[in-house]
Amino acid sequence: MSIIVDNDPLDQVDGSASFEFGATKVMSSVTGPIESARPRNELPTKAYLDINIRPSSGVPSTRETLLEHKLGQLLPAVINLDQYPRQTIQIAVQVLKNGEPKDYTARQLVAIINSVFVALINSGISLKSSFMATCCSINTKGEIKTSPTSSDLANSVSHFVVVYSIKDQQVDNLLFCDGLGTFKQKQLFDVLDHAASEIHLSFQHIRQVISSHVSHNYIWKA
Amino acid sequence: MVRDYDISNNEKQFVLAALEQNIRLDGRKLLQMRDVHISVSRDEYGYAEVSLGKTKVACRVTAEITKPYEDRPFDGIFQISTDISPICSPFFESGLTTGSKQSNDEILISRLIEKAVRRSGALDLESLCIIAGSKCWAVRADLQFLNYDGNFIDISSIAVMVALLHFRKPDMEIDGNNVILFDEDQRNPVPLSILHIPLCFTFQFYNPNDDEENIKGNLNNELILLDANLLEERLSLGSMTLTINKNKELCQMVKCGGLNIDASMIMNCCQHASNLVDDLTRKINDVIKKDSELRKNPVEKELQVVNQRET
Amino acid sequence: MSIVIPGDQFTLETGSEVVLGPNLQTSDSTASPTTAGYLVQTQAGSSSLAYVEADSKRYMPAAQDFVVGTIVGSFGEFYRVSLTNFSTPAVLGFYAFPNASKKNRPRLKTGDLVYARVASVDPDLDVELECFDATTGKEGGFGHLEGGFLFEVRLAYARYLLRHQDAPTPYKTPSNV
Amino acid sequence: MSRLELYSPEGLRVDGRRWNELRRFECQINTHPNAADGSSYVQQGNSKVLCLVKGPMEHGANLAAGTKLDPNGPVLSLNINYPPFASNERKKRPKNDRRLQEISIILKRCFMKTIVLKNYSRTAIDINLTVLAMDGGLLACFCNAITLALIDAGISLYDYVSAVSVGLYDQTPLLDMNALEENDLSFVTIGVVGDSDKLNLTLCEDKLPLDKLERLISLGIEGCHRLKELMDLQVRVAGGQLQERQ
Amino acid sequence: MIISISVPSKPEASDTKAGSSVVTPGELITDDPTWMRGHGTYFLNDKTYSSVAGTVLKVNKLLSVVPFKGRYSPETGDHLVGRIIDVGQKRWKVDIGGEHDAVLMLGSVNLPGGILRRKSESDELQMRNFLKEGDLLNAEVQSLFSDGSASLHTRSLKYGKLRNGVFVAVPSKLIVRAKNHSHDLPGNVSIILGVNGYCWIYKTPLSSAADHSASTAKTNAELSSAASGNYQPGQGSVSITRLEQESSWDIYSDKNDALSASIKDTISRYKNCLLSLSQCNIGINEIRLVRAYEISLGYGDTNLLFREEVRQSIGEDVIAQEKMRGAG
Repeated sequence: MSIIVDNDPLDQVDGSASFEFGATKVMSSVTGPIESARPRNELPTKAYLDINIRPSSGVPSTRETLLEHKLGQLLPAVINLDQYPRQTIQIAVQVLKNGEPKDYTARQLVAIINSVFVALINSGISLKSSFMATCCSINTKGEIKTSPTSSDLANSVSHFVVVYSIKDQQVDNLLFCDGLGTFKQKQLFDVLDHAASEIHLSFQHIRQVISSHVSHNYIWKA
Repeated sequence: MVRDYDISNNEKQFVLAALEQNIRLDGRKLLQMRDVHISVSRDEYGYAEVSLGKTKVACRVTAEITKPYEDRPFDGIFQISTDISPICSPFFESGLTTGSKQSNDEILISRLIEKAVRRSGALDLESLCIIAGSKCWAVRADLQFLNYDGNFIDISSIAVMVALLHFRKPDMEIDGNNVILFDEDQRNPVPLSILHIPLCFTFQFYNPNDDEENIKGNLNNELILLDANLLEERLSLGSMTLTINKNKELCQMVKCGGLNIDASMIMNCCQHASNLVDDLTRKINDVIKKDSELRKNPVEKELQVVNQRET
Repeated sequence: MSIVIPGDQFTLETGSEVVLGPNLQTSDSTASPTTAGYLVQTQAGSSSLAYVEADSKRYMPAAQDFVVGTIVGSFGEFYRVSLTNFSTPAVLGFYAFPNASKKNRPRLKTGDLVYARVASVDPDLDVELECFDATTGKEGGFGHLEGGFLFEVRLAYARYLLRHQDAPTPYKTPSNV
Repeated sequence: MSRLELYSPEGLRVDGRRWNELRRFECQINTHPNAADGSSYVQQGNSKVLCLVKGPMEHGANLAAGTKLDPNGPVLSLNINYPPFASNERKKRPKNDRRLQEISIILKRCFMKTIVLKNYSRTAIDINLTVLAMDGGLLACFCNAITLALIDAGISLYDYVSAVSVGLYDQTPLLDMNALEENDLSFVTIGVVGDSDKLNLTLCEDKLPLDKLERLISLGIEGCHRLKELMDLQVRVAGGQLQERQ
Repeated sequence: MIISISVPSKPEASDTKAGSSVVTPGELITDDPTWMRGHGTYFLNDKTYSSVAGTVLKVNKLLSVVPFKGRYSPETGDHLVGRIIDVGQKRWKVDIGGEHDAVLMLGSVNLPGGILRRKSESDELQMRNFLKEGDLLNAEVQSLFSDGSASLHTRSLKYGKLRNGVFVAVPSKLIVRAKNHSHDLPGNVSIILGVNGYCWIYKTPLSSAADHSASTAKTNAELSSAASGNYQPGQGSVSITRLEQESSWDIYSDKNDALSASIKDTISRYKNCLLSLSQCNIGINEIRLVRAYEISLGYGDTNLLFREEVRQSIGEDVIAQEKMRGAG
């Protein structure tokens, strides 16, 4: 699977990244910590996450709200929110290419999470660890396929989105797992194994992208 | 609380002083546009990315078959969505309260685009009708504002028009009351019927001496510039948007308040915009032409070459 | 110098005193970065220093930094000073100017630029600025900036420029054109 | 294209006017002395608009929650009431009608440059417009009514802003269009400052040949100057009445 | 190009124009740059223009335009009636019908326990017990801020919370400035004609009835002369000893005294007289009010006075009477 990451393409926000794998492409931006626009968003002990996801076409619907909610569940586990009391961290996501059937959000969610990670790195917001997402699908024959294509998903019995944290270049904790469809417990564990090794491989690339961006920013250090 | 860019007096004075000497911070002349960069998607129809300096907008056009509005059975449906996401700048916050500065900007942008493209009849709605009163195409243009560096209006009009020109809807056949859609492989999809290409030009007005200077008298010392960037747009004391097509038809002229400008200067702006519209239209057509050439399948291309030899 | 990203672990030498700089977090004797950047570890006498040199666009105030900000308003006996667009403004007291007293107040208007120093930073409180040299109580070159033009540079570049003059971090570099 | 003859070969329009004639213009100020600080009623032909201005004051009723008063000038809020009975279609307008929202933004920006801002720091001015009947020239009527109501409220203005619509029939410009003409012809609404040739607002939403624009605008400016004269007269008359017995 | 329109024949504009020089926004007043520019004008390129519709006023070298209508703008020493709209840090916000709300500092009121008492923190905490949102009071403008908003004080016995009466608002322009704005009227009723157009009609308090009638008699004679001259704070106030006696909690009481039906009737009659004068745009002073009252007695039942035409005729009668007396 080829991954294309564009680092910091936008200049009005603090950090941004686009993440493209296969037919799916997502652009994310992170701004923060900034002053809360509304007093009710000011949390006394930690930062408020303002997440905003827009679909590639049409107006935002419950689909996007669900994605926003899932992202909102994952991010507090990786951002040191307590370092920014009363502040807001604004995360805006624009899906550019769906790359999957209408009813599915797996590929989009993976692209969203990965692009948000790179955008967070670029914004300099304090993170607990690195993390990465991938997705798998199980077809009627029980075969597990990582990073399924649009047609793979359409023919699958179940599909999963898995996020692992990465510690010292090794896959560490399971941060998030979202499975849809019918599957056996054993299949789930198999999926997690597959996802872990997939992430281990792919993360090298992301790390490479981040490193080259850092060295590009410190061009005078060369 | 309304958040805005904090622009210092020093910056303001500097920019205005420079404008007075016909210099802009990016080295342009007052009435010069930034370079327009247009790219269209290779592997799908109806997707265009346009950038004007650092301002960047994408537009995606989609179409589906629905029932037409009851009061307009012979027309198709065309919608433009112009929600501005905070992705382009934290200045545009989501879920704004009405009445704030930004939501006003947003409403104006969406109305201006709407009027420039839809009301001026750029897209032939009658051609979208399939079966009168029961089936028609609903075309939808979603604007995605990616980066804000001023002048969203002009760039949006370009992006919508390019995306509309680039879009192909599946070919179809009508069989009684059934509509048969053909796959891309079966039959070449067909372009939309675009009647003209309206383009927006937004002028900003400044008075380096004083806001009040020209309320009375005929000094007309206002500076007028085209295609403002972020800083210039935030410092502007008034703006006017003209929408013109290459037939030299004025499709829209909106000057909402701001500095009072002498009628003769407004006429000059119109003249200037009509000079620019040809170039820009040519540029758009070139992009579309190039794209459709790339798309032609190899067999056809060969045939074309043969034809050319013969003639 | 190596490039590190969050999640990378390195052990700190136990026994000796280690000063942790920006962008590092610790648990027990291991430290890991909170963002991507160059890991810098230096030895200064008995204690060692470790920090991650990372670039970003949004300025996070740190005490003793020299900054340029825009006055965005005043309340009570304080000015509100914006250091970065959309961030929570910092406060600058009327008495944080040389020779300021109840009678002799600074006269700054909204939109004016000031060159100041970050006096104190606490995530739970507003950032405080001051416009005089706290050690001497004298002017120290701070105060209202007139004329010229303001532009932003990336924070890492600002630090790079300043290091070479042996000064800490401002977020916007003043320059007179 | 139209079933009606909008402009006869003899040079008469549907309502019997010539091309350069305004409709009957009537206006009053101080129509609601107890309900508001300033009030006006404007009638252009069969279009009738009422405007009430409250303020300047420190506690605006229309102020959106969270809007702060501006130390550099007043906060204008503008509310347009367009009841279904006012127009022929008797259509109920949705609450957030984009067209009315746009018009209200345009008018707000227009008057923010007309009011002497520095006199009204940290205040709110509420403007309420009610359409009683609409027969074309919506924006123009609004603009004239607001000007009069602001003057009546004693709010400092740099000058009058008078507005009128001008349409194009084939080669002939038509001044002050009614609804029938507006439906079929392209037109432009312009707002002129005082007796000058300066435009404060222009709004054109339909296709117009560029080379005709100049004629339309110059006709519009003359129409606006005439309207300004009429409004000025009324202000003086009303002022005289107010003063008589004090 | 000729624009022909059916215009109502121009009324004799000259009589207003020539007499008191009426100007409208944007009109050139003078191109002589030596004039100082006051309210209602703006200045561009050595020319002074009017920014409101009104009459030109020239005082020495100061040129200003007095608008026909407009919100009240406070001046130091004005006697006002206002309404508390907000209780804040050591201050009340008072609606006085002006462009800005006025402030009444805790330090500018008399508190129970005498004038020399220090204000303590407990006073700050119980500010609502003295004056709360919605309360009406009369006060004097102590000073003005740079933006034109006023600071009030009630440090005199004649100022303070209002009770036993009814509130009437008329355009502030109609109140004729005088030395005294509180009057005792025939029928055992008193009125405060706030300079800001807010008025308070109430039952004449028993204790002060004697004092006031003496003072009003004196000022009646001076009514015609304009209220300019020197201003002294607390002018015409009562001696300190009396003040101390009366500075009890009573002055902040919310309870109305029992009012007899006849008093209530008289109060509402005065209210309608006041509104009649306002409807007819007649400048309001004590004499005219009393005259209107006398005329209104001829109409019998108070309920009739709600009718617009009755009010109109009362107003016209007042003017007619005035002319007669003036002539005679």
